Amino acid sequence: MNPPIRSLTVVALLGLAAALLVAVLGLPPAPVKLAGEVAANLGASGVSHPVTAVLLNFRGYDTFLEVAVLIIALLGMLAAGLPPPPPTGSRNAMLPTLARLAVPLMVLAAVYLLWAGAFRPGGAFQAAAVLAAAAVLLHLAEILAPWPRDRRGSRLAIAGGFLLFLAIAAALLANGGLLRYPPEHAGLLIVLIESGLTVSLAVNLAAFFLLRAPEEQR
Amino acid sequence: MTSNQWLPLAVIASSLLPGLIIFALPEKRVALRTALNLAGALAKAGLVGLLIAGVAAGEEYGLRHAIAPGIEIVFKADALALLFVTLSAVLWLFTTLYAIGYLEHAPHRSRFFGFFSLCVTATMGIAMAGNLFTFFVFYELLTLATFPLVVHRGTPQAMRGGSIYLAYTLAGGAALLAGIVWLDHLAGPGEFTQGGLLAAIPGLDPLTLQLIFALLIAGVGVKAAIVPLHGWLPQAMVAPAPVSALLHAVAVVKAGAFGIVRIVYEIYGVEFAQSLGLLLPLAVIAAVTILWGSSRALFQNDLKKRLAFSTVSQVSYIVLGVALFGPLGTIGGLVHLVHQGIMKITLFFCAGNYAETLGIHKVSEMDGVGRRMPLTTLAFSIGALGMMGAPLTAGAVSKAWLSDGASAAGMDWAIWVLWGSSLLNAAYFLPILHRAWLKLPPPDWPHEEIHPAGRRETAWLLLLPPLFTAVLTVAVALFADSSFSPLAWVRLIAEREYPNISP
Amino acid sequence: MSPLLDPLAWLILLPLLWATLAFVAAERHGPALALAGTGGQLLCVIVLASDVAGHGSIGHLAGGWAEPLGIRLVADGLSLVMLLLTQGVALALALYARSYFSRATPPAFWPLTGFLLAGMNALFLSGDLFNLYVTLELVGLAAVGLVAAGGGAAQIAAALRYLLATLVGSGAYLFGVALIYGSYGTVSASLLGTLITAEAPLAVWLAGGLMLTGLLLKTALLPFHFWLPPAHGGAPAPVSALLSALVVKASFYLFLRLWLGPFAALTEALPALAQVPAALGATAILWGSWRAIRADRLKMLVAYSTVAQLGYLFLIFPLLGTGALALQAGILQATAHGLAKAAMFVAAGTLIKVGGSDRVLGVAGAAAHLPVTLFAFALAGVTLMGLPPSGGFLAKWLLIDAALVAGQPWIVVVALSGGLLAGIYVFRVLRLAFRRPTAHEDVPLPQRPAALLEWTAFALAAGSVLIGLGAAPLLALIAGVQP
Amino acid sequence: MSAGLIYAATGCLLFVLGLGGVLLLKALLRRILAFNLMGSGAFLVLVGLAQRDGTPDPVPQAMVLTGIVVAVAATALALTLARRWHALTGRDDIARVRDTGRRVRRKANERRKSAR
Repeated sequence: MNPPIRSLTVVALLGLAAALLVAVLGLPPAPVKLAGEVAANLGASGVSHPVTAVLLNFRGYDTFLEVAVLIIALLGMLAAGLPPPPPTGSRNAMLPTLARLAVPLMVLAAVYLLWAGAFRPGGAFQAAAVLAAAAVLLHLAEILAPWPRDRRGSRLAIAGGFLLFLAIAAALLANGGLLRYPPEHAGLLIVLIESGLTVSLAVNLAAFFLLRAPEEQR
Repeated sequence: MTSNQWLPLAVIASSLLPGLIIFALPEKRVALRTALNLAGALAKAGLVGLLIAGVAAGEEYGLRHAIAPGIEIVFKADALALLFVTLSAVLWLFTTLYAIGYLEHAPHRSRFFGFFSLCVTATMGIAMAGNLFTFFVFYELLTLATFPLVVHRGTPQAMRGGSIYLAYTLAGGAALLAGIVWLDHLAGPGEFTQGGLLAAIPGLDPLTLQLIFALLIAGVGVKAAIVPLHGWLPQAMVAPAPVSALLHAVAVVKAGAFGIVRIVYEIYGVEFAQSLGLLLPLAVIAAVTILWGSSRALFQNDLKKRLAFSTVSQVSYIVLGVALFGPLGTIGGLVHLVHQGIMKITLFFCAGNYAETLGIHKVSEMDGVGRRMPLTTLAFSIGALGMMGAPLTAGAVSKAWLSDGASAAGMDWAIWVLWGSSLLNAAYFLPILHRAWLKLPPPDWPHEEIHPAGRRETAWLLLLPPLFTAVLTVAVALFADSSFSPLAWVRLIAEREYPNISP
Repeated sequence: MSPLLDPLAWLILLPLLWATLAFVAAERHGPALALAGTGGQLLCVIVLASDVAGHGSIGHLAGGWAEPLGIRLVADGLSLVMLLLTQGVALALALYARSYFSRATPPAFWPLTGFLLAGMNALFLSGDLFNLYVTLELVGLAAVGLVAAGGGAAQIAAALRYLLATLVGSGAYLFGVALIYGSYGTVSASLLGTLITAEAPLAVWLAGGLMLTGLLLKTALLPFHFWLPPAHGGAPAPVSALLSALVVKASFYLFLRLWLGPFAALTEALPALAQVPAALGATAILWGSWRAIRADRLKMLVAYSTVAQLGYLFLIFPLLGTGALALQAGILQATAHGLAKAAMFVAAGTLIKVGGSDRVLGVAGAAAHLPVTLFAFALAGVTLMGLPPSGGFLAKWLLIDAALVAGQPWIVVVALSGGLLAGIYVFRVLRLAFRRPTAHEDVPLPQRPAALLEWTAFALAAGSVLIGLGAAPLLALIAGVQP
Repeated sequence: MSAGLIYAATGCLLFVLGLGGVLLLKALLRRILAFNLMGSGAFLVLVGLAQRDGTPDPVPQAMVLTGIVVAVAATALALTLARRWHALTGRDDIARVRDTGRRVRRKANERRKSAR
């Protein structure tokens, strides 16, 4: 970008910032208040934590699509071509020890996060993130080898959670709508989905790091 | 669907379907392709015969199909439409025969005949269009379908000719579209109606109507090759002879002239157009074109180019006739639509024969060709004399009515234009005849491809069509007063156009 | 009909399902899954269309929760036309891609295509501004993945450029959604339509500006077009077709929806605003056509023609006052261009695959050995030039009519001259195709491609022309839309 | 001025900062980070504005969680592409890919030169 356009852009951005500040600070109160509606319908949602209720019930459809977004990102990596495996033997001697100590605790933490999601901050994504981190740690410690792309198992693990979610969404059409949980079974179904997602998302996230091109491409 | 509805469709289908099948045919299926072509041409001639009988008996043929609210495809086969339909159908039959002979052993014949049939289909659609929208649809289809024929040979000149052709016709199409939609916006769908659509609608702003008229005429004027929109026609002569003969002497230029007729008579209405002061400028443009075309033809050594400029001049006889207010001019113009077609196609057939048989492309190479190819040259001579308006030829009939029309309309200057043009015609045709008949042939021809065998100076399929059309040229004049002549039919149209004034 | 077979829901679930299966299953099952899936989707959309034609508009409460707490999916005439276009083109392209990639399919091509279609269908059906953000990302990321397919440096560069553009676009959109939620406490499009008035606070105006600008960036309207030609021109032919024919239309559709729906009060309060997209559109027509005329590579020519043709879609905004007319013109143009551009890209793909050169000059003499493909290219060109009886012609006719009704003659001029410019770049290819190969470039006559490659292109092109003659039901669907 | 409003105002600034970064910076990694800044700005505004009256609202919080995952996915894709780009070309910024006759003609000229 040549200098005049650059400086013009900067000026425009400053103007935008100023306008946004003025607008935000002078904003009148909102006419609609959803917090009340959420509280009112929490009982029928199958979980006791409002955020989880919104995430997996009231706006579960968003979450459903967002899982697909994560898979797409991984597919994008496959399409662009995988990097070769990292050179082995260059690891830090401390890492394996650390990994052996930390990973069990991380798994424990993940399970807690998943379980806590139903009634306080937490849930599948947080749990999955911790599990993925554990996998990455094991990989760095060279305890966990990189995955070749053409392994059915890992693909199934990545897609499984979403397929489960999809199956439930489709089955619930019989109840009159996409992901329309019957209140009496909502809790169970949500836990089912969350557990499935935890595993799949963990593998999905870890795959960004562990999926490597087969050896011969090096 | 009654027969009055499907008959116009059948006329269109009789060239469309063969065309589509021919596209799919492999190159070597010569016999089947020829059969399809002839079957289509004959079927069309027969169907047109049915239409003529019906219309003469006062039947109404038509069909509408709505494609969007307020937008309809409308076909109507009225007397005026049939004039053009018949001309194209008959000449298509001859040209098909001619083309089969002409293109023997040439490459890409499936493509050629496919697009050739599409062109005729488009011409039929133009002739039978019942409103401006339909007219435009087929008018543009004609542009698209002719392009592959112009560039058929794939030579650099062909490429150049094709580009120029497109530049003119596409731009013209845009102007036409603008005018049509504008009109549609002011006066609703541009239905072609006896006595004029706009004449019946009160309270329209004259200036707007004049502007729209200018747009419409500019649009159709490109194909009618009126000066200064004629530049593409001489360039398009790079196409194979049958294309020049049928399309650039008949179908395409006539489509333009026919469009002018429809616009003046059935959109504006001739009286209304007169009251808007649109006819005089049109007449002037026509006159200029007539003289300009003739005088340019004088200086062309390339035979087809000379004929092309002659076409530029002759087509504007039709426009002039339309612009001359009054039934006599109308009759003269419309009858020339037919007569000029017959005469000019004869000339192009002959030019093609000279090129194919002896490799003659230039006037300067034609010395003594009359001795080598007497029949072809005879046909050529008849066509040329007709163009000059010599007695006992179709040309004489047209010119007689046109000059009567001019004096009736009080535009005596137009008569002088006609005479001047006749002199110019003589000036560029007589030298050719003189060379052909009286000069001695050269020891050998530029590129003799077909050698004579007994009475056969060239391939029969090349020889017969020009002879037929030459005979027609004389016949339509001799039997002008019989009830089957083009003239009789045109008088029928004129009576319907001017119910209050009888010619 | 049993709720379990609700076509609206399956339009979203089905592509997600076959995409995921295509990811899990071995690569060779991809085509079968894709064909079965897109076929099913076409069935769904046809059923849905018949329902909507009957009832006007059909809603579906995701999760069974009413707005504003839940998300409402809604199908009306506008979304249906886009859905029909998407499924129709997708099926044809699946057939084409199946034989185009007969030797080696780029990794993840089939699953990415499926997710892309799912995202588009979800976008066309969503009535919730935040959910629309998720669908935007679904479409955007899948499209970027497809552009990267093949993994050459050019593809990666194009993909990165495209990714950054689309991320900035959706980022601006998301920020706008945040401001909207802060101002009204809901993101339901239908509710906002009633809540937003001409007296809306500054934050809402800014939100509207950010969201609409973000969408312009995703639609590649000039001056935001820089990312489109390398992305569309560099990808494999089926991908280019998918992106040029459908993906850019999705963000245009959303732009139009916001303009007519939630932000209607704002755009009506300041009519001059409508001239902005129109002016940009007009410039895009001229500039895009010019670049197409000068393009050196065939697919770049087609890609720049997309830049130009997208311009037409934005000419309608000053004319929306004319009732259904302008809307019909815009949507018909989007549909006709979708079909024609898909046809043109796949035809170009075949020409390049067979001719072996990606230069425009490479098509010289193609009329002789690829007649069907060339005929398809020509028919698609007829639509782009707006010549009768194509859909592009009808769209242009309606547009000019609307412009005259609204008293905006300059739009007439732009529309007509745009057609002529299109004529130049289309016939630039066609006349070359008729050229007889001269002596010094004696090319060995290439082998004929699979019939499927030629005829899918032809079918798409023929569709783009025939839609001009059978547009009545389509236009009726659009006329039934009340924003 | 409530805590929510402060968050929102900060969000506005972060968004503009990020936008500027994506537009003005060269290095891919920085532009990707800048995009994340834009996202975080939007999230802050979403949550902050909604609770500017002091009462927390779970809906925007859930939206932010969704948004974060989407942002993570987008960032992951961007990073993998950037990694690939770097592996292929060794560059950390993207060159402009143009199609004008010039480039090709230049190549052709070079070929002719080398032929001599």
